Amino acid sequence: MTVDAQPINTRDDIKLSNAQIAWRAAQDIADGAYVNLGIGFPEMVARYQPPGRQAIFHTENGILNFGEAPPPGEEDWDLINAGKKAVTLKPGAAFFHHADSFAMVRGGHLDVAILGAYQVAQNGDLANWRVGAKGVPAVGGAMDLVHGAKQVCVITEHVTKDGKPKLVEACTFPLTGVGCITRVYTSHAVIDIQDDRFVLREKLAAMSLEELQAMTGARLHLDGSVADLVVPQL
Amino acid sequence: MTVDAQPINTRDDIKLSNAQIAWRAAQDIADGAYVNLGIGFPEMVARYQPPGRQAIFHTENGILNFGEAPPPGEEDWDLINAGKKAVTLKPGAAFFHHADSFAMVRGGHLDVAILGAYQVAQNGDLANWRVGAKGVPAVGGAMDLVHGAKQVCVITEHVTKDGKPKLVEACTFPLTGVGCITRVYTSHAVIDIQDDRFVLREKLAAMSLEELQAMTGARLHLDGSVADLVVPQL
Amino acid sequence: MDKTIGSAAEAVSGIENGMTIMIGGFGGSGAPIELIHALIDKGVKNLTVINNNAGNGRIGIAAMIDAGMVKKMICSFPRSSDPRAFTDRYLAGEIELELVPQGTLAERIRAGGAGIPAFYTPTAYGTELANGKPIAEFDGRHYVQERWLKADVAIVKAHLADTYGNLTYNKAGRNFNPLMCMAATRTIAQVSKIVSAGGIDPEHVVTPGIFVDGVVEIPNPQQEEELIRAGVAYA
Amino acid sequence: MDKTIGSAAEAVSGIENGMTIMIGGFGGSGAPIELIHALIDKGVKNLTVINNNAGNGRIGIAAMIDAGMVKKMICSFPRSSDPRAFTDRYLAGEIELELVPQGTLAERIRAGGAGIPAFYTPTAYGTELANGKPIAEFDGRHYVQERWLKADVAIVKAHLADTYGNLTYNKAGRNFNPLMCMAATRTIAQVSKIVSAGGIDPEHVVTPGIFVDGVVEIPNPQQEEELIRAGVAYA
Repeated sequence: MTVDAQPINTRDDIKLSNAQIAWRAAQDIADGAYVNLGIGFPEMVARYQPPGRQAIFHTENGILNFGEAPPPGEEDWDLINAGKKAVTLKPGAAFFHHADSFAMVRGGHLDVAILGAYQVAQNGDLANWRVGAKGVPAVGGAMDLVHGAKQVCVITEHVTKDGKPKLVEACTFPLTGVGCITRVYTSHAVIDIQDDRFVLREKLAAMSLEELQAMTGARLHLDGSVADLVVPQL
Repeated sequence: MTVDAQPINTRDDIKLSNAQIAWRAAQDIADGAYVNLGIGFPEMVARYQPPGRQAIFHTENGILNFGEAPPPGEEDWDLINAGKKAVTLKPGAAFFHHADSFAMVRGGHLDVAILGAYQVAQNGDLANWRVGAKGVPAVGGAMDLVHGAKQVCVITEHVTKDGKPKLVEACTFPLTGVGCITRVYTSHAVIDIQDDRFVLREKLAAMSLEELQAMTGARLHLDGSVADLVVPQL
Repeated sequence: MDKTIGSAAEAVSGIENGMTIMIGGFGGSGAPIELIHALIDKGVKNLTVINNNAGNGRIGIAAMIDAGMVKKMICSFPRSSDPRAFTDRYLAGEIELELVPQGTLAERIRAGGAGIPAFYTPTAYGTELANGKPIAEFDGRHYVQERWLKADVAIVKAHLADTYGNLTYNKAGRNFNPLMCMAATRTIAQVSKIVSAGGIDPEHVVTPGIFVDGVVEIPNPQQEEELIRAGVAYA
Repeated sequence: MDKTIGSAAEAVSGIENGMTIMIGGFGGSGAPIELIHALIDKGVKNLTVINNNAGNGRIGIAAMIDAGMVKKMICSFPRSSDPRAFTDRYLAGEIELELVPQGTLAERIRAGGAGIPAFYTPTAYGTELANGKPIAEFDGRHYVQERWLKADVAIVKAHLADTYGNLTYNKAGRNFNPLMCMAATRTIAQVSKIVSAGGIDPEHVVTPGIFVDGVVEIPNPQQEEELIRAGVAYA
């Protein structure tokens, strides 16, 4: 077991950057997959599609197959994504209204949704919309997106900024959805959620299972061998 | 009271033709009204729009503002009405799918729906889809059309071919809808349904109230004066 | 990614005995005759078929019924100018019928596609078609609870497709087709022409490609009405 | 029949104190800024406003809130790049908020337009946003019963209208606009151009005219995002 004065989650040599977490999540998206990426950090996943594969991105405000932001000054502010950022279209795009858009979500037509998280519980519960009762609550499409996609994944730091586990036995923050998450890509590991348990699939080679368990708020189960989490410099 | 050996309903001199019933119903359709006409006899209403008024006709298979049949040989069999007859388009037409079409119906967006009837009860119940338990049942859009239009009217002979009342205290045939009919145009009268009662508005001048009552299966109420039902030769 | 399929036979190759199949069209308008006939050639059995009607003449769905492929019809109007195929089997007790009001049929299919397991409608309240269904009162009016409809496969007819499966339709041939695309595990569209991605204006797409799994080009599709007038039988 | 209205002021003239108003748009995309500002000029109060958001900066819905016109917001996301108008009033207890998940909001509006008083959705099950709502189980999964949303008036932004009120939209400016057209007693659309009947291909109509009561031409509509970047305040 590696012992170090500095907690592992603060050591940049044993931690993926956000770009690297996004890269790892992108590797699991099949060619032709229909994908919704949550606002913010999850949007980075679109940059790292493997060569030869093309995912089709859905934004809940009514576009399929949108692309990068246009050059500054060339924005059409009717052509935005769910984060209200200007986007462009790829060939084969389509527009539709909000009810049709959420029919795609709720009806199980998306292959993958990738969201951020405050907490993920071992039974698949997700908390990602508010941390307490103060301030102005805002939910957007988060509670819809956690239902319907064939795979609903989270990308996240493994622990909070002050070192608290984000993968927990039970969420303490208000829930976004119950039993909805199937896979979590963190700064340190790739973990599936199966039968109300965290099942470890990949971890950084530089850390031990015990070190990872110590950073995790619920028991990590094994189901066969654990692969090394290997990500390029980005 | 006129007394005659021949029952009044079989006397063509004291009876409107189907075209005349359709004409009378057409007079109550306002300019710009959105109207659905049931298959068959009700379709005749479209021919008798008063000059200067233009109704917009809806067909439940997904067209607004369709027009007459095309000349034989010029049919496009993707351009049909609910009765599966070829139609044409008027300027300002629109196509839409079946769910949107019935959103128009069920959502109360039609101004008028005009349907045929086997029986209409004094509480507004309609029976117009089957007469018994035999044969192959077929309902189409009838049960939807009776809900949602601001006015749901019936055009019908006042009595059956064998002289039985079609306006009754309670329907004996299977219902299409409960409490849905607001006005009935018959071969002999115009009758509103209000507060679970038939209220006579117009009748043919050549017959007495008593004669009309004798042909009607429920009590006819008066609410002010009864106008003459005046219809041109057609 | 290219959703093009080379032939009608290949398009229906995944349809198996016992499946529930949505078939687009309203009468002959928007009816995927070539895909239906390819399915007859394949010869599957015990199908539950969802369509507004129940076939006409001796072609299309009527020919499927004649071929003994259909166990149950879910439809609103099993009548036509020549309804023998369904009528004879129905009166002989050889085919089941679930009769659904047309607007309820459309909404149940949309609900299946939209992940809505049940909804309330005023349609059929107080009639025999609401027998056995939950009733609820909202704002003083009674409504019938209806359940979603889904299918294993939908076969539909559209006008244009691009290689991503985005679809447009021809006139009132639209009808049930866009809804059925949403409600099936696998959706196959026959189209008059397949264009490249970008060949359909994104503003004019009626069915976004996410709802479509395969498209097959049938350049000059047959119209049921014309076949019936010509007395054609498919067997 | 011609649904053309001569000015934005005339278009909103029927909107009265205490009404429930649906306002189209997703953020600034598809937002009917000119109709909103005409409504501010008219100066009604105690409105319940249904929109995905709750205003941004000092224009549009934010300016309505600043002007004290809004009693309650029904929305999914009352945040923006500059959410002061709503945030200040909300934290001061001066404005009510009904927070609705975005897809549920869209479906409730569609249900209002389609005559569906209630439906079931998996969305929000097990969360505080389902508190007090009926829960039902279908096929082993839990769902929340949601009710329709309707409004007295909808004000929306579209691209083209014909004189019959048929509408097309500009790109993702479509969003909630077609749904709101369906769900209000009276629907007014501002459009970049009004064409004669027949000027829109029937295949390309997104909102059929039956859902629209009046159209007003605003040839070069303002975009919320550009106004905010320019620091514009409407008062």
